[in-house]
Amino acid sequence: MEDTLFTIHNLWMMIATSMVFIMHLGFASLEAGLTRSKNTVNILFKNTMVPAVGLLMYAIVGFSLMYPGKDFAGAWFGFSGFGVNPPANALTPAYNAGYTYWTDFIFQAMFAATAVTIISGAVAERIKLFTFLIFAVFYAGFCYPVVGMWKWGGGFLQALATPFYDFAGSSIVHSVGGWGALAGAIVLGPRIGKYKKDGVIPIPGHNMPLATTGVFLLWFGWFGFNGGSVLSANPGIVSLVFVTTSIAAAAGAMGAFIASYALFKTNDLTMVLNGILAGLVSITAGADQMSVGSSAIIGFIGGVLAVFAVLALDKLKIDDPVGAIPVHLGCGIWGTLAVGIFGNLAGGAQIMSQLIGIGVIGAFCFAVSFGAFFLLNKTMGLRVSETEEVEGLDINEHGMRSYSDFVVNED
Amino acid sequence: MEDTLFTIHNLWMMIATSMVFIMHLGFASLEAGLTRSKNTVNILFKNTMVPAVGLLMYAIVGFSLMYPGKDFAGAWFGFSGFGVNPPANALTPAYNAGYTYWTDFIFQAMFAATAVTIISGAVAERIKLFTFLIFAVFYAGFCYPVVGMWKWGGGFLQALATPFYDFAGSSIVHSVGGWGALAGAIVLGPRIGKYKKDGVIPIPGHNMPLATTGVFLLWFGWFGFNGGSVLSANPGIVSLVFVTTSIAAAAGAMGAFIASYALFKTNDLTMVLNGILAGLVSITAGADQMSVGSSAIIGFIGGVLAVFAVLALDKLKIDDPVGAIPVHLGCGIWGTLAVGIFGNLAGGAQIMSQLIGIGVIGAFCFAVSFGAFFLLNKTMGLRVSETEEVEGLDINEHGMRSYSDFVVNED
Amino acid sequence: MEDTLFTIHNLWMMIATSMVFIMHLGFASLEAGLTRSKNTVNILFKNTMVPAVGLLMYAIVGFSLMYPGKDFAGAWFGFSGFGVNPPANALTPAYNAGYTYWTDFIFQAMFAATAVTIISGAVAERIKLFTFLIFAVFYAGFCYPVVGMWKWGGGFLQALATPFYDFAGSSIVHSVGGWGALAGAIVLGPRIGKYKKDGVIPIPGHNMPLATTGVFLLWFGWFGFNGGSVLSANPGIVSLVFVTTSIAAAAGAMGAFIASYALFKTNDLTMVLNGILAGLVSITAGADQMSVGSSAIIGFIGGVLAVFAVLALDKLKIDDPVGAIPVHLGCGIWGTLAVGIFGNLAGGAQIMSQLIGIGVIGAFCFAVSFGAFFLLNKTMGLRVSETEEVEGLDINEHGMRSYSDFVVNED
Amino acid sequence: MKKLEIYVRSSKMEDLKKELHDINVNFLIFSDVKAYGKNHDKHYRGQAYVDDVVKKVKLEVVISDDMLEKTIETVMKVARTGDIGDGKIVVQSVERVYRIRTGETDINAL
Amino acid sequence: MKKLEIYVRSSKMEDLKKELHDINVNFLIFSDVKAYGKNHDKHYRGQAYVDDVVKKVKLEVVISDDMLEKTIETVMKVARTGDIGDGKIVVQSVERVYRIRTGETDINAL
Amino acid sequence: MKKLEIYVRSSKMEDLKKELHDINVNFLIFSDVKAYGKNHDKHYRGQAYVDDVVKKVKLEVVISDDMLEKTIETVMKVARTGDIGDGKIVVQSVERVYRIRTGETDINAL
Ligand SMILES: Nc1ncnc2c1ncn2[C@@H]1O[C@H](COP(=O)(O)OP(=O)(O)O)[C@@H](O)[C@H]1O
Ligand SMILES: Nc1ncnc2c1ncn2[C@@H]1O[C@H](COP(=O)(O)OP(=O)(O)O)[C@@H](O)[C@H]1O
Ligand SMILES: Nc1ncnc2c1ncn2[C@@H]1O[C@H](COP(=O)(O)OP(=O)(O)O)[C@@H](O)[C@H]1O
Repeated sequence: MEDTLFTIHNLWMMIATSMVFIMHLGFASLEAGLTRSKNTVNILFKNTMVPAVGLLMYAIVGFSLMYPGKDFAGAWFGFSGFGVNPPANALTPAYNAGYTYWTDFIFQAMFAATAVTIISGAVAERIKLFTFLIFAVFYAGFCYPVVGMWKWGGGFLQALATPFYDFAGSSIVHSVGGWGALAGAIVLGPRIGKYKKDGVIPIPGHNMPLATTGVFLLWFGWFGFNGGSVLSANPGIVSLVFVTTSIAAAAGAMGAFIASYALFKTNDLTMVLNGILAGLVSITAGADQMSVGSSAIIGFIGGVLAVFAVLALDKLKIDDPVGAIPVHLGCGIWGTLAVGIFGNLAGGAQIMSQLIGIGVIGAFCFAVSFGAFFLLNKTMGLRVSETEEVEGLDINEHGMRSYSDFVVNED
Repeated sequence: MEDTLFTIHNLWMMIATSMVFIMHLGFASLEAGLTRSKNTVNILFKNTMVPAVGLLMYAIVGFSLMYPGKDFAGAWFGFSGFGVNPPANALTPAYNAGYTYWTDFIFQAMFAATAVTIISGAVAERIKLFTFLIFAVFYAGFCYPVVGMWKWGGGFLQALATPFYDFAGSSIVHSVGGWGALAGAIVLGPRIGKYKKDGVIPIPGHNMPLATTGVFLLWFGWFGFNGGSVLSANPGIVSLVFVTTSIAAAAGAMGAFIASYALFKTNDLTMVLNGILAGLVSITAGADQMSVGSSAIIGFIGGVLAVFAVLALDKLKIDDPVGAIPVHLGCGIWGTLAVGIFGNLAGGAQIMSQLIGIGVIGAFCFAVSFGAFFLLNKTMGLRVSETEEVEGLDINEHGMRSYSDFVVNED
Repeated sequence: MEDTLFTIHNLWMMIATSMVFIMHLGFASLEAGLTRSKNTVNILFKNTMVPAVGLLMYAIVGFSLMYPGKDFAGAWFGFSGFGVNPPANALTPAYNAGYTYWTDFIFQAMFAATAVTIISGAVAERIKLFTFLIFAVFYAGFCYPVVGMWKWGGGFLQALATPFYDFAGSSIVHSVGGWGALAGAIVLGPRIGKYKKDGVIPIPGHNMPLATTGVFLLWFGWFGFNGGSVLSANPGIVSLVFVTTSIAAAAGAMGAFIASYALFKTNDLTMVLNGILAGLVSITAGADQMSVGSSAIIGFIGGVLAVFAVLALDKLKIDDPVGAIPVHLGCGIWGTLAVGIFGNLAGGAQIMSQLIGIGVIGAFCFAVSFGAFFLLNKTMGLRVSETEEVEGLDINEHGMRSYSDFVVNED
Repeated sequence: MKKLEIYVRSSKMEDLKKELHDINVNFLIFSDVKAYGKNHDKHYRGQAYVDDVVKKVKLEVVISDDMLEKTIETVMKVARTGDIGDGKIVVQSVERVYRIRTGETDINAL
Repeated sequence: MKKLEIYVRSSKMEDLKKELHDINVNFLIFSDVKAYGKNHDKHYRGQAYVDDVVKKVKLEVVISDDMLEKTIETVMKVARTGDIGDGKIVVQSVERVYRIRTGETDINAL
Repeated sequence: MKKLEIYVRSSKMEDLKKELHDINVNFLIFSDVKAYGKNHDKHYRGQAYVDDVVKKVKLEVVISDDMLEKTIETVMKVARTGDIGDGKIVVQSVERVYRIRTGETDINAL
């Protein structure tokens, strides 16, 4: 009986792992679609290497940093040794009622790479390839697992009187990525030509079907991301999570649609796409705690927020080609906060804990990634030369074109 | 024991839900690929908003209209109140042996949006965005659930002496969409330049890899669409459904391949793609009732039928850019009828019931959607201006281009 | 109890089937992306027809050839009759503890088409459509199932004192496809313009996002391909397989990245993409027998090997547009051999058995496919005319263009 | 002989081609060019911007001197809408024309 | 009247357009053309190859005779970088120009 | 000086470029243009239609007067197949050529 349920739960966790994996294709498609064709090979290269690097780093140090074991309960940092070392009970319900040690590792490893991929979009079209890859090694192998340990690994955020709550990672995944994205975009500066004296010059993405494909794949993957975060196939909770996740995504689309039509009198596809992701990120922290109505409100506000955040970044001349910061940082914070406002956990103490979590995670991630980008800038150099940027990274860093048969417009 | 099976069944239903979800990406890709690049943003925008609108409408009224409960058994219409209201037993096998209330809702909600997306393809490249979205609200929120109630909600088609049979929706989903598509295409009229004095001027789709991707994703999703319609993970039935579904799809491809080669002496990829969908739609009504051989025959005939239906529509000067009417209406009817001809249920009484179902559903959907399109045409206007159509909807309704870096041919 | 586990196992096998199915889209995308836009419709057409033809042929003869039953234990050849004929116990654990007869059939059928699709890439841009389709009928219906029978059907490779081991098909699927690809590429000769007096003239693929999408989908599908080859949802083994598969893929990417940077001082996306597939193919034979460390080594070597194999083929003037031979043949052999070198089965006797398997399968497949291509060449003709090749197969064999709105470069 | 470079709206191409063919202008090459001019407003992620490029088609025609007037008339008739952007015709003299296939020259080459 | 065909780096287009507009050159058509020249090395699947095509922009301008010198000067000033590849100007005489919309000719048509 | 506009099959481009370079024709610009002519039948969803556009390459070459004959000969030799569609050469006189980089004019600018 126990074994049978174990088999089911573990099966769901493995399938959820596959679904989270495909989110990497979602990110690659979205980011490639929302940037220019002269940098497409570069973005695809980064987003292909990131899961590879992320998986390997997570195997070498990440998993041990994030889940160092009971000895580090309530701590800020822990480490249980290099490599993956299955305990004796690794494949039995004694390890965990919901999954084997291997499932645990691979499900978690798929998350690690996500945070780095989020950054990839914000620094696109101007960052040096090797510098970025080194940053990816560092962020996936160190920064993400350390933050993850604070809550999911039993660290100090979990040990608060009213524990910080982040169901599937509005903060622990998305805003960890979002803060890195913000730091990267600031250190790098905007793409050439984006901000001129007479205002913002939009740099349109080159492939809308690709961007749309990316968002649908991300929504699909989110069923595994949020649904898998139940850590079992519990029928009631997982199915509720499917509903709240979908409703928030749909409401996010509506929010962005209405906000961008109201503001700009136009139907901007990229805003609606961002709105869906905004809804998804917003619900992620509390997907198992919300009613359908609350999910709709949280998603809708997320969608509206993303639109305003896009405008605000442009005001600040922070250039984020794909909207990673509005979606993952802005809505990551909003979603984390929403756990204290809506749903089963709502209340003052929870809001307090959520604010602590948001603050500590933000301070740590921004400081660490800003520092890392700053150092890399001083040593290896962070940004490609002006000529390379104008001609495109594809031909300069890769010697290839993404669409060699097609006639493309100059610059 | 009961709980364990419940967990498995529910798990399958949730995974099937994810697979049906990805069909929306399939439709978006197919429809964008088979139309011109000047309207691509518009199609992607519609097909992104449709699942969002569909999910929200289904939550607000659709689910209650389609499954109003036992009080409305045998009826033509029922409604159990606004919103989603989980009963006390919502998360237990007492609600249903195969799924929780939440799973039930989200699985059904994913279907609702499908019917509308089908229409989107047939009216592409000339319909006004807002008018279409209002139609989508109406069709997903009212027309589809009312028809669904007749059979799946326990209404009058279920109450026939020999109940009308439609396993996964050849009629209830596909021809509901198909009738709306036909009505829309008629009210709108053909795209400028399609039918000239001297014959039909084909308007080739702009992206064949995109169209092909769409069809593969639809086939993939159909495993969830048909397999999930078993409403449990019953090993025998679900696995049979996987086989009949795949064999019909393969035979549909062969049918369209042979028919189009015989007729035109050319290997038309778009016909083979439509042939796969034709096979899939054709088997959907009886996927759990057919042998492998019957599935092959049903699918093959579906594929041939789709080719002839494409020609017939062009003869009638009904312009359906993506072949939605041949595939979803033509094969939807054929598949529904085939349940009376092949398989376990074959027989005169069943044929009679199938014809009743086909007739009533057709009359209702065509009348209602024709009326709606007619009204919208008189009030908001249905069709964009000639200039907008020639220049493309993307630049006029969205102020964007789908492929801004590429040089595209004039017109 | 038994029924419950049966339902779970069968559920996983069906989901794995869907995931293997989507690999066909992966192959279609990869092969289309790595070739020129003037042949895109042709490649999509082939890769759409191949699963259709493969499924039908497997239903008619393949399944009976590959799994002829106990009467043919240890044999070289067996056949249990035309068509699919479910036994009395087809839907119960008595048939198999892990799946129903239908699941068995459809899971295996999805594999069959894979071998043919591999060949499609190597012969792309110059093979006649009908000739290829006839070869596909033959290879999916005869060659693949005969080889499969030797091991998985209980044939002589299974009956060796130390049985030949090939967990999920490094040899039985991938190198079967790879040998056919090699034979085809040799008989056809290189594409016009590829090898000139003064060296190799690269012919760049036309769509890098499409190629990248293909590889991610293949990786995703591989969870089903390898994970499903456990033939049950056994938590420990399936989750281990997920880990070894992913780690090998990641290490393959690293291997190809490092090797191609070391050799060419450039970051070639297509090499990294091939590297991921190389890692996946390499681990496939022993995915359930390896530690994480061994998986990383096997995958890494696979990635490096693929890069060198690409160079070697160009030296030999064997033109393989998509790298099918390096990845599927080269790494298929390497992965099969690796089972004797690493992991639980490592040892001299195993190496011997692996070499026997590799040798016999290679000799048979190469001979049979070379013969078939040779015969087809003499009778129907294998290669399109020079004019057709220069102008593109799309316009000549299909009368269509893949991207009709875009301006494409000459030649 | 004269060479005419005719810049017109792309929507007029089909008609122009037919009518020129009818008056026996057979050497007729066309290509896509751009001119500056006010075009649609575009929007992207909350920012509006003006697209100041308009597409035109450039036709290149070589004719004998006596065809000049008729050709000009035909273009004027077919390509005119009366709105800004109807385009221009530029006439230049040509010294020689060769037909590569046969080596014929001048009027015989057209 | 003169017709100028000006072949320049694409990066100079925007400036050139503005400056020419400032000196009242209004008939201004441009298109993408290619020239041979050494470009980036490219790599694909282990093989390096040279791309010997460089992109240029071709500007076509028709002006009155008295504008010639000023126009040449402007182009020289704006388009020059001093590195190989700055491009060329080709001056030809024009017999006649028509404005299709109004039928105006020659200087009035510009 | 002369300006030659040479319209040829795209398949002849590579050869033409090399041979012209060999006889020292260095100012060589090319672009894709279209001509009307019968092309492949196309099919789409059961409807056949004729594609009446053929692609050509347009070469623009400026040479000194004394190079004219040799250049014409070379083009004739290289671009001729004898089948319909070999293309045309149009010769016009040029008043002046400038090299933007140096300000050199005429023959020195080529
Ligand atoms: N200096 C210029 N600035 C902006 N647009 C120009 C300029 N010169 C030409 N054009 C463009 O080229 C096109 C050709 O202009 P034309 O057809 O002569 O206009 P008109 O109708 O006044 O004759 C116009 O559509 C215009 O957009
Ligand atoms: N014969 C040729 N071989 C290679 N490139 C040429 C040739 N003729 C012209 N070009 C190309 O055309 C462009 C125009 O050359 P140009 O700008 O005149 O160079 P320069 O700076 O010497 O004047 C150059 O960038 C060059 O690439
Ligand atoms: N009036 C026309 N109708 C159709 N095609 C034309 C016309 N004028 C030129 N062409 C096209 O332009 C090309 C140039 O023709 P050309 O090479 O001169 O043919 P030829 O071999 O007779 O000299 C031809 O391929 C033809 O397709």
